[in-house]
Amino acid sequence: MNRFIKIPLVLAIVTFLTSALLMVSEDLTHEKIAEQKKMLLLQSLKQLIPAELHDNDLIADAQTIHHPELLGHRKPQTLYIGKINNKISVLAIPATTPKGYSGDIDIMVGIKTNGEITVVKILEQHETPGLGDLIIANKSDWIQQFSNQSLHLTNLKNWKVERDGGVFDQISGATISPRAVTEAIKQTLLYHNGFMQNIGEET
Amino acid sequence: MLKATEITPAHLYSFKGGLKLKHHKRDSLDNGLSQSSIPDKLYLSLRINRGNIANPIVAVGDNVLKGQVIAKPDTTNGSYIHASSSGKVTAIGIRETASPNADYATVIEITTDKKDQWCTIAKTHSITEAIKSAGIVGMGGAGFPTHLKYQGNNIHTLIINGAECEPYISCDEQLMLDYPNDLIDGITLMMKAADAEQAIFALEDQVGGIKSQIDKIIAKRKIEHIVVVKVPTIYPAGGEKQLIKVLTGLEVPSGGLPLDLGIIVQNVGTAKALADYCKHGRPLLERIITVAGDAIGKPQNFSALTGTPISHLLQQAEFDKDKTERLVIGGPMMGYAMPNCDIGIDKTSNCILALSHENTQHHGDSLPCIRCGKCVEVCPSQLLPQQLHWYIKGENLEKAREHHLFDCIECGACAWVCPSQIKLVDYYRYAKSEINYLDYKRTKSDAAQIRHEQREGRLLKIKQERIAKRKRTKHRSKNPDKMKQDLQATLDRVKKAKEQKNEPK
Amino acid sequence: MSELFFIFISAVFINNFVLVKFLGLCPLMGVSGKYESALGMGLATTFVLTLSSIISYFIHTYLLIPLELEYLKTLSFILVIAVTVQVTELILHKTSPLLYQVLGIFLPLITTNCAVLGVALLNIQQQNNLIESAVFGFAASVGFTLVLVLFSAIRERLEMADLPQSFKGTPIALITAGLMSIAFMGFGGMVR
Amino acid sequence: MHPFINILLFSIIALLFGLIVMWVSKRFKVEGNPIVEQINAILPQTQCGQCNFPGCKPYAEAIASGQAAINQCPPGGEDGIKKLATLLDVEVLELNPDNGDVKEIDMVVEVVEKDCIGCTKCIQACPVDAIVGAAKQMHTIILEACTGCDLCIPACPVDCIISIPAPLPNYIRRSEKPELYNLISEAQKC
Amino acid sequence: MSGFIRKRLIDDNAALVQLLGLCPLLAVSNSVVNALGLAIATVFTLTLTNALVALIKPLLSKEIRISLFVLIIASVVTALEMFMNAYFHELYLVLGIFIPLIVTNCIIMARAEAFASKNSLWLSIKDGFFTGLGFALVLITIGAIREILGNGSLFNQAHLLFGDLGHSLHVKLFDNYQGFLIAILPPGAFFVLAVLVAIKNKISKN
Amino acid sequence: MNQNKVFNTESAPHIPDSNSVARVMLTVWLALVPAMLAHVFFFGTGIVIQLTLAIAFALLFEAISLKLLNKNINLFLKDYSAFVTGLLFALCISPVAPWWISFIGMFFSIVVAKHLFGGLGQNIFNPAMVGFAIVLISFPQAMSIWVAPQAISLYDMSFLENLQAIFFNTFPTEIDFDTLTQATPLDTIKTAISQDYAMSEITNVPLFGKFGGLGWEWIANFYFIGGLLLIYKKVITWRVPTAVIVTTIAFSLPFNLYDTDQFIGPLQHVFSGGLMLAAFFIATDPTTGCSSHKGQFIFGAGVAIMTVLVREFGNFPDGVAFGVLIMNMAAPLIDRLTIPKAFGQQR
Ligand SMILES: Cc1cc2nc3c(=O)[nH]c(=O)nc-3n(C[C@H](O)[C@H](O)[C@H](O)COP(=O)(O)O)c2cc1C
Ligand SMILES: Cc1cc2nc3c(=O)[nH]c(=O)nc-3n(C[C@H](O)[C@H](O)[C@H](O)COP(=O)(O)O)c2cc1C
Ligand SMILES: Cc1cc2nc3c(=O)[nH]c(=O)nc-3n(C[C@H](O)[C@H](O)[C@H](O)COP(=O)(O)O)c2cc1C
Ligand SMILES: Cc1cc2nc3c(=O)[nH]c(=O)nc-3n(C[C@H](O)[C@H](O)[C@H](O)CO)c2cc1C
Ligand code: SF4
Ligand code: SF4
Ligand code: SF4
Ligand code: SF4
Ligand code: FES
Repeated sequence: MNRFIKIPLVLAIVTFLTSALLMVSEDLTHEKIAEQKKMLLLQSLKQLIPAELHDNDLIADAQTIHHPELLGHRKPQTLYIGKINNKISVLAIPATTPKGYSGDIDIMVGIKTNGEITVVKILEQHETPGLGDLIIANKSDWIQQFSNQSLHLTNLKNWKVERDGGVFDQISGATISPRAVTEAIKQTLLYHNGFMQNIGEET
Repeated sequence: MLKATEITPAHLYSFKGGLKLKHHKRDSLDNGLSQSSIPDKLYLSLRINRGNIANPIVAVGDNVLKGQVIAKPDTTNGSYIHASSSGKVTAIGIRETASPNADYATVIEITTDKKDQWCTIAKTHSITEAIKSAGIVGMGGAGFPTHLKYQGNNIHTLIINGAECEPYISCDEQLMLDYPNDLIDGITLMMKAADAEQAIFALEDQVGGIKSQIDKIIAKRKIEHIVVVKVPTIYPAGGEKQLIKVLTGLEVPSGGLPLDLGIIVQNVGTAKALADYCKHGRPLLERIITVAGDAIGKPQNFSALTGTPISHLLQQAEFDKDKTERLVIGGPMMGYAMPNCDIGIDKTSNCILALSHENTQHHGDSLPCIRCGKCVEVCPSQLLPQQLHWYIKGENLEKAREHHLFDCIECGACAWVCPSQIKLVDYYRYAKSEINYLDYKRTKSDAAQIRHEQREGRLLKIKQERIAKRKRTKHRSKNPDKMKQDLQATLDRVKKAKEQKNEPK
Repeated sequence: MSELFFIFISAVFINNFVLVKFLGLCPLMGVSGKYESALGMGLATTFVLTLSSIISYFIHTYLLIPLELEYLKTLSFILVIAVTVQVTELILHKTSPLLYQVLGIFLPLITTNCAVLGVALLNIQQQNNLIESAVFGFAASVGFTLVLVLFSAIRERLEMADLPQSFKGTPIALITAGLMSIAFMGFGGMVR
Repeated sequence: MHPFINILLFSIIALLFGLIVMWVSKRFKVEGNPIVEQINAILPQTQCGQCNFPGCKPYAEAIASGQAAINQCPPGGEDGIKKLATLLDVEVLELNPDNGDVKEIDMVVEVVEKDCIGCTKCIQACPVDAIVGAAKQMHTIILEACTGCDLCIPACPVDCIISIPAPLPNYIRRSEKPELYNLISEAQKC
Repeated sequence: MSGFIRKRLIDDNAALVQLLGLCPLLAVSNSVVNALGLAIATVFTLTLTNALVALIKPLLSKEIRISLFVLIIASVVTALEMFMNAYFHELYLVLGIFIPLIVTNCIIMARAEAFASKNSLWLSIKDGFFTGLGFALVLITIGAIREILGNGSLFNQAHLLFGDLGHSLHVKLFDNYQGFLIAILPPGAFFVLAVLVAIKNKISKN
Repeated sequence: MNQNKVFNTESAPHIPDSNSVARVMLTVWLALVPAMLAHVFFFGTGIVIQLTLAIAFALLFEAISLKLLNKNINLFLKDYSAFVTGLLFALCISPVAPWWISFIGMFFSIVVAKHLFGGLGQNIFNPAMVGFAIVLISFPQAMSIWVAPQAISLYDMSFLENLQAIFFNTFPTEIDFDTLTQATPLDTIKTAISQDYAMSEITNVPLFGKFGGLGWEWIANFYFIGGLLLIYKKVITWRVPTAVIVTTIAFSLPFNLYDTDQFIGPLQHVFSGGLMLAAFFIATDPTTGCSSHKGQFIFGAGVAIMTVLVREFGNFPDGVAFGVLIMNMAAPLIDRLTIPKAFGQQR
């Protein structure tokens, strides 16, 4: 056969074989991958919406929200809803604050119907390593102080870091990041209150 | 090109860089000019700068008279060397000379008879020829054969360099003080030789009454087109490129010559040497040389024969040998340290400096360059001395060339200010010589390549012919007639070749 | 427009491919001995990278997505790159021997430069459109070239320094790269 | 549509790529390699064959095609290797001792005239035609053209060719490199 | 150790001597676990691609040899990527873009070109494995050094690789360690590699 | 060769200038004395301890490196360049920074940035700035704690208390840590702007003086005076400092005009942080700068632009160190591209 035809043909055949190989692997793995992704998501939601507080399929019941004013969203985000007997028990609300030391900090706050926080998670941040990033759970236990806290008309003033006259610890030498996170949590709680009221009105 | 009329000598320009140095000239000037006695032996070096070696035309044992030519140049770039006093040639051999690194060169040793007997000097017809037969070379330090400068045309300006800028050296000033008339004669002769329209006579502004003295002579003799100008005392204002810049505002093109601007620069000593020959029939046998330094008891200027050993002059100036750390031919900035004092001075030696330990000692040791940039500030050639040093240190000579190494005039200003006390000029000298050498090798190898390729081509052709022939033979073998014919042809050719060979060439 | 400008600035300085994202380090270490080679490598990479990010964009949007073959993206992109490099090399060799002389030896090395594939993949990840892809590709390679050229000038100077024996060559180059990446950290946070 | 069809379609693209490459490689075919000339320009053109190639050009070709290392030319010395390394952007190597040593100074050869029998053997050996002379006559070497490759020495049946230091033109005066500050002691090579 | 192996592990080590595969080497070495993950993936890929390239030797021709190498490498890597995504999902997320970029890991191409395309199947497999191992050793060493200096710990997050067993592997070397951040930031990677290469240079000189 | 050599045959110049590296370096020190005194006046005696520590570590590492590299310790220690490095480093860090900050900083300065690159005069990156940048990045917390200027502080730390703070990290207990310490003015600005305060509100507090920070502006003035001394003594030329200051003003002015509340004013830029120090003492480091005149202008301008960019948009409160490092990195290339015309080259 002519070299001119033969060589491209070799290329094509090898391409075909290799892509076939990939097709097979894709076939073998894609379910598992999807499953893994879901598992990871659930894993991370586990603390926000503890298993004992819901019995629904969290992913199926998720909603898309977009609330730039209160939650600082820049894009539509996913809100996860935990339900017991079809009644809302916990919300996992995503929020963004632009006031971090180095840009946006994305958090997710789990809030029970009674307004009590389950857990706050830092989803994404770019704070200075070793300083601002102490807000992350596995770097320090700063973030844990918010668990079981809630916001009422009476303690509105307290939702600040100590430096600003509130009750929450700051991180020494890095007040900005904690201040930003604390504020974002407060906003999220405010949003939650509104959200619950709306639902209350609806039902 | 600028015309002579566009140069207004009254208006001075400045060059970048340069140094203000203490000039230390008064000591030697105060003691005036003395005539040195005739030494027992004269050592005449046959190598005058740029490697132009003259060939001796006398032999050991010959008697020579003062002014007799004893060596002739083998190229047009060389100059004649005359016996500077009468006596007997007692040796011709390799010795240290008063040149960079006290290089070894062929030296003719004359044992003088102290009679100082002149030979007869033949008359010459043109001034250029006179310069050549007088053996005149530039006396400003470079020793460039002066007659070569007058081969160009289009010269409009002659600059007479009396701006003796190095510290301690005062021989030119002494000359201007003592021989103003000869000097003016020399200048007029030079102007004639070069067909120049004007001459600018440059002096440093620290000299005393010389300007008025010369102005007076010019006025008295009604000579036109010679202007005397004082230039600021900044080292190295005496460098020709800097002087031209100061006087005219023009820059000699990088890699070019003053000639490119229509200018000739000539030292005052050179001018006087010409006058000496044309007026008095004396070739260049004698020059004024300063003997100074803090190890000299009585610093002064001597009028000394070329070839006079340094020791002979030192003796006459109350030299303190024990105090001396360094003995320098030339000035403190550009001079060369001599290993001993049995070396004969030559036509370009303008100063002997004997310096004590305290005066030569560095205040710190030599350290790596810290790139402080002081050298850049003072470099009159506007180079980056520290970069040059860096490249040369790293053997990156091509880079040094790109950074205009060859525009360095080796003035030593950079080395003088360097806080790291690096011998910068040594690096440049090394690099220049090495690049010249490598360039030479390159041209040689290029030539070799061409020769090789030609040879290969020739061999290839022969081989092809042989193959072609073999083919033809094969072909022919089928044709006996043709074969015979060819055989005959070959035999004929061989015969013819033999005949040719027997013919005398 | 300003969006594109930020993409450009970000890819050149703030998220410099070489010093911040660690892509294309092998050529950085390998082809930075002298300024001319570095510039040559940079130019060649710029050309191939810009071209291949455009082609990759087309392949991805008009072939892989419609055919539901997205898992073949690495495969197809690298094929595109290899072919682009090869074709560029061949054409250059013939049409501009002078340019080939300058770039020639560097071209084959581009295929294995992580930055090239990296750009194609990041373009997909960041869902850039055609123009953005092209600008991103171009900017990434400008950043690459910039670092390469700066680095080569530094190395030329280091060549002549009295380095400790065991740090001559690669180790000091790596240290230099490390210090350069510290300097680049100064750009951090400038475009959010 | 069966996924296999998709893959087939994809492979057709590959086929197309292949065709493009083939077409381009045919259309833009070139001979020769410009690098060879550049390498050859660096080699000293001594043509001595110490590199194990019949001359500088063949060695240049071998380097360009990657068949020879850059450290095989003793006349080029360290300097030549450095230049080659820079040109090709490869690491500097030490001169391969198998190829010979660098000579301290440049040498050329001279014919001891009284011994020469005029056999022309040396003329045939000289790669740069630096020897003149005819059969049965005394031969001389054009010193300017001689590269000091020494190829003629073994060729001479009566051993009348001797090596002498190469004469340098007057204007070249080699001076020594100044000492580095005397600080970095020898022991630095750790 | 036979010369063949020694050469690949030490004397001609792909990372320390040939300076190939630097991108993953520096980018994914901020902890032992990341390093280990990528190391395993690289050894595996290198062995497999070398084998495949050795198999298709007869098909190679001047015009498309690079393309063929690239195809093979890319498909192996993509397959690997899929399996990692499926079975080590979190690690996969951590290693990020560097998994697909194994494709352009210069070592793989270099071995395909310089060795596998010229040698027998068995030799190529051996070559791939040991070259990869040499690379892996360096990768893991750097990972360990950086993690110790930067975090004061070892095998942090080992569960990504070893499942629950991993949690027990995690050791905190110093209590109350401030953390020398530069070590886990990009510059640290360069410094650590530089020191390793310098040490290697020094050892091989003696 | 010379059997009859009697005299020393070293080459010209035969009467050297009295300049030396040590003298140059000591002039730098001398020029810094006024600013150091001002520093003590405004921020207490902490700086004295830091200076002692940094210089001691610098000389220690210098000696060790020289020893390991078999260089002449005597000769090189006396060049005082490590001394200057330590000096400048200490002036950049907080007066109460823990002692190991100097230790680590000086290790990277002297060993990594200087001696690995060949030692005196051969380093590419400014040693002091390398050390500073590395500790800044590695230990942001320790680096961002400054004491308040004594003029507005409620408490002046004594020498002993400073020692305790530096060596044992213990601060006086009778006073609240947060009152004792205070972020630097630039840090405060960065923080406040991110909290949506306007510049006019921010600079209204006593921490800010007339144009820079309180105390800071005075120290800057003394750096300026010291710099003039250096220019007068011809240790540096006017080019780099002028380029830095002029470019800082020119480059920050448009931002400031565009939005006075969002962007720092030009004078504020010049008189706060390390700008003045950098302009005269750091960007002028001869070794790591550019050698051609044009290059020096570019170098200075680059430092200024980078500084303004980092201060306005970057992650760090002050960008001088990064500006210097970035330009160090570019210096060889700039030098390559700006070879000046030699005398007599057509222009
Ligand atoms: C290089 C550097 C990085 C910093 N990074 C952060 C950070 O990520 N988060 C933060 O809150 N503060 C950070 N800071 C500190 C702030 O600038 C500011 O000093 C601090 O937030 C004020 O808090 P304090 O009142 O507790 O001292 C950083 C400081 C410096 C010098
Ligand atoms: C740095 C330097 C300084 C010089 N100083 C003088 C000087 O002071 N007087 C002088 O006549 N020539 C001096 N020259 C030599 C001049 O450049 C020039 O060669 C000379 O004036 C030409 O005249 P000549 O050929 O008659 O010697 C100096 C050269 C250099 C490079
Ligand atoms: C190769 C060569 C050729 C020269 N030709 C001329 C010339 O034709 N005309 C001229 O005026 N000077 C000529 N010069 C002399 C120079 O201009 C200069 O005077 C001489 O080199 C000494 O200068 P210096 O003392 O400044 O070093 C030539 C010099 C050299 C090296
Ligand atoms: C004007 C001047 C400024 C200097 N600035 C610095 C500096 O910013 N950082 C430093 O480490 N050394 C500095 N030095 C000291 C010395 O030049 C420097 O350490 C060299 O980089 C050492 O090779 C300076 C020296 C002078 C004369
Ligand atoms: S004066 Fe000396 S130390 Fe300063 S830059 Fe020039 S050569 Fe270097
Ligand atoms: S010796 Fe050369 S480099 Fe030095 S100042 Fe003079 S001209 Fe410039
Ligand atoms: S060894 Fe060098 S000089 Fe001799 S033939 Fe080979 S390349 Fe030419
Ligand atoms: S004469 Fe002899 S040594 Fe000289 S080039 Fe010819 S063969 Fe070589
Ligand atoms: S691994 Fe070689 S360029 Fe990235």
